[in-house]
Amino acid sequence: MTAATLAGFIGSALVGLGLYGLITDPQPIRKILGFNLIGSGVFLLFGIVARKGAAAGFAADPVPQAMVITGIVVAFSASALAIALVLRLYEVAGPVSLRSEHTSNKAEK
Amino acid sequence: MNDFFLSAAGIILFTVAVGLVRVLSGPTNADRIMATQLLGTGGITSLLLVASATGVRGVDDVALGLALLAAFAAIAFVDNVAAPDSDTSKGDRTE
Amino acid sequence: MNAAPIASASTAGGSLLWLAIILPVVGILASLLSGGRHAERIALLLMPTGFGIAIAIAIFLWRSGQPLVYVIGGFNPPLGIALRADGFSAVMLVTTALIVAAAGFYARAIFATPPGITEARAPLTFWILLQAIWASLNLVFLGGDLFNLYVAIELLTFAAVPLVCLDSRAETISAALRYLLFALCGSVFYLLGVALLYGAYGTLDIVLLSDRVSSEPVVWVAAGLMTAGLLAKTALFPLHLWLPPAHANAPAACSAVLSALVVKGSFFLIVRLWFGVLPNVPHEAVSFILAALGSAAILFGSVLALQQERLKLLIAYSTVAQIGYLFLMFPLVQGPNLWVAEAWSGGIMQTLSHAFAKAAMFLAAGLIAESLGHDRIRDLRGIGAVMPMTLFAFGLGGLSLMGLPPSGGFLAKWLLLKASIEAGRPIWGAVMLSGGLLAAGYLYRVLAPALSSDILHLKAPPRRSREAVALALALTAIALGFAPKAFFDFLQIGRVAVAGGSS
Amino acid sequence: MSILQILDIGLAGLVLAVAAWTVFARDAFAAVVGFVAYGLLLSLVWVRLFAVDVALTEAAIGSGVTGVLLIGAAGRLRKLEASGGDDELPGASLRLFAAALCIFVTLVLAGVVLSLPDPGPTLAPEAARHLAETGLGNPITAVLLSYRSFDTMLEKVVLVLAVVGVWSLAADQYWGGAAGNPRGAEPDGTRALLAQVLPPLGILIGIHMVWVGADEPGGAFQGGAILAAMWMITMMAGLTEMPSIRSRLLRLVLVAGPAVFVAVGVAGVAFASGVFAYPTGFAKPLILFIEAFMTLSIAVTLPVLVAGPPKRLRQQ
Repeated sequence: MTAATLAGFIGSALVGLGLYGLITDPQPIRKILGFNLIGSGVFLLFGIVARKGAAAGFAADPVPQAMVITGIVVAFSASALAIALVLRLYEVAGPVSLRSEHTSNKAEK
Repeated sequence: MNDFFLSAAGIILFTVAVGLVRVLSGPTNADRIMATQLLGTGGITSLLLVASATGVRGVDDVALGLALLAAFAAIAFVDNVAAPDSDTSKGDRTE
Repeated sequence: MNAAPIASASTAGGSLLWLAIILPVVGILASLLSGGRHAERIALLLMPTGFGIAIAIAIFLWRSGQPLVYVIGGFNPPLGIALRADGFSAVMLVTTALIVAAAGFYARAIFATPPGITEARAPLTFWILLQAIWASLNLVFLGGDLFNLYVAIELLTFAAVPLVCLDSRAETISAALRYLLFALCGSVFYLLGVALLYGAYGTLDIVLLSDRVSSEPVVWVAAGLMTAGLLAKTALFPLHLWLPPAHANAPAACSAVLSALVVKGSFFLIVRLWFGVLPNVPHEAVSFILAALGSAAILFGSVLALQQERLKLLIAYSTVAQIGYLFLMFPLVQGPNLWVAEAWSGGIMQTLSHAFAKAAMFLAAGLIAESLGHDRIRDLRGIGAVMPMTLFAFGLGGLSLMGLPPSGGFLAKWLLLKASIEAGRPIWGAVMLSGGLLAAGYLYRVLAPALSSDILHLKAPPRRSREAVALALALTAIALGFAPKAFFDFLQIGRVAVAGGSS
Repeated sequence: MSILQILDIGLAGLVLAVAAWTVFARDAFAAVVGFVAYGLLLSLVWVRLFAVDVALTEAAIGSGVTGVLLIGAAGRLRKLEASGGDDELPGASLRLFAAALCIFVTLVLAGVVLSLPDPGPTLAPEAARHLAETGLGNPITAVLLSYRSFDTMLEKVVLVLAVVGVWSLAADQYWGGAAGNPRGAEPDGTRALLAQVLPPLGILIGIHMVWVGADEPGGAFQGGAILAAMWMITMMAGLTEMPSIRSRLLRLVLVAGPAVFVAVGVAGVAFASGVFAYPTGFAKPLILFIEAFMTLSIAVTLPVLVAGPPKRLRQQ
């Protein structure tokens, strides 16, 4: 089993784990963590695609690697915006309304 | 030689993993943040060992970066836990 | 007209494509840098220019009858990125330029920087993000590379979400947070599909991919993930939960742009995916599922719209329903059949007419809410007498939603209905007709009391110019009903023939 | 089975275990700490995939700066929610359904990923063929700043929009103020000491990473992120402060990266073969020029995003 195959398994499992956290965890910050786990799983899949594309003297295809770098920065920006929203919600409404947000989330899913 | 490097890396990673189990479970958050510090140093070591065994170039910079960032995470943690009254946001909760 | 698209050579007028994207990007950067009132001035100044560029793209396209292409940096796909404009892109560019400009002009009254202050939060955010929505939509309509389009939908998310909660109420912040989580989840699944396609074919260029893909598991998984992600962003039933609170509680100018345009961005990409990337992969089952979800959306959204107490929520649920119509084109645009062109035109027509009608209705509802201080439907009795122009705009928009002639909505539904009958699948036509009846029902709930002779007192009468903006949009939705045949020929430019059984 | 394979499997198990910890840990703060550890481990995986540039980015941004963002948020949330008790999980049936769905997704993905051709299709030869035109030695920098520079420029615009979005969540009365906590002289000497020792070192490493990025792993993102981390350390120690969001200099630095990028790109119409093309022979200096401004913008944007919306008026 090569490192790339193994990374493929990790990536797939990370997507599943993150999705589980995103769906089941009521706390917004945990949902953000879940989103980040899915994101890094997806990036790993790009990574094995890159590794399988090793050619021309490069140990990995540079194009998917560059896409992962772009993706990591975008994912960070997304986390920052999401965290700012969560904190603002707490400031404006306090934990009480967030709890009702949870219950409404639950009722809908 | 490579096998030696890799075995060393493996042993370090193993000790880190064992340590991780112990410290991530707490009881306090200070314990937990120590886990990442442990992982930082252990990770850097095994990283350098693996890199030199597999012939990946440019890993020294990753190691440098990891070392800096592990310290950075620790400071951020202390900043949040050790300064409980630093939260100035309470003021605008009423608006 | 099914011209084979040119893969990789810049065409005449190609430079207009990057200009359409870079212009609002420059506006964003300049607005943040100079801040305050300058942001508003820059945005309003760029809008006519951007509209001119969109029109110029349409003219070039019309003259050549071929898609416009621009290869960025001189690096041909698959290594580099190409921008492409077909008939669908061009009409979306023009629509976006018009609606963004209308929303901007309308919003001047609300998002002006107050006198005596150099800069205020909501105005600066609004003017920058309005340009950002415009830039990212233009990129969505022109991008020829799936990863470039990923960046486009992320830009769109970052532009759209903060507009929902400009008023800082707990309700809107919570709606924005939910919107963001749905949108991020959608993008990440889209990106997952992109990774798989690259792994299988080594290119992300839409035209190159369409040549290389074949019907195999990796393509189905990738396309399924991308479609699911984009559906979450388009808010197709049952992934619509985030839409009503976000669209109904945002400021009216933002609601108009979000409902009319932003959800269409991800819909456009679903069309691109199935008809641009995967035309050679038969997808009747998928088309059936999409159309079935669309039908469910029409019925479910309309029934919920019937039950709403607030005008803006009613309009938001109507968006849930109207999005459903868009997906009815999928099973009808299959194979080399005669009705395919009709169904294609009908789907695009629905996209355009809903955009104009819905923008008009949200702007009208915003004026009503401002003038009354609320938007409770049961307290709208007599509004027709005191705000006739606003109500007229609302009613005309509603006419198009119901699909009554003469209107763009009528033409769209007529074309789709015709195609569904010719294709021997009248079931989709039946859904459309019942959706029209339900729309008539929820609009009647608003119009009947509004036209009653009760006396209603306004807190402040609306500004004529803002009423005119809403009316102009509604009239455009009506005018689309008079589109000549040449317009439908234009929509076919660059359409790729879809493989699959003729059934 | 070779030692390397055992090592790989051990690493994979460790990554998954820590990831599972972040999902299942009872306490949000503990989960966040797990996430930081997870990011560190992930950079090891990236090195094993021979993607050192990505490993650097993951370490710096994915784990480092994102970790600090999340630690800060988890800490503040914990202080704000005194009562707690709102983290009850949804019902068992939903969790079961979610688990089934996630396992299904994982299995399908794993199956598809394993079926991908190996060696797979690749653009590496194409990238190598044009590398000489750019004068660069690192193909990833060539992709980011030449072949697909349009994506990279737009991604910088994403960062700018994120800043606008985060700032838009300020309370109206603090508009024009600054984010972060004002601090007096620090009683705690350790942080101050670290804040004096680390940054000079970090700045050197950051600039080094940008500079070598042209030929070796590294680049504007990684270097910028290290610089950002250093600035944040000095802020945490109370040595520096977040500037006012209305500061002209701050805004200039925030937009400088994308603005210079766009300017050079559009200049390509006049001086090269088209937009975002570089004139022959000038590619490398222009790329380094753009990267310098991008690094500066990133070094400032990341801390601004972590700091959040303005929370106080600075001078009053």
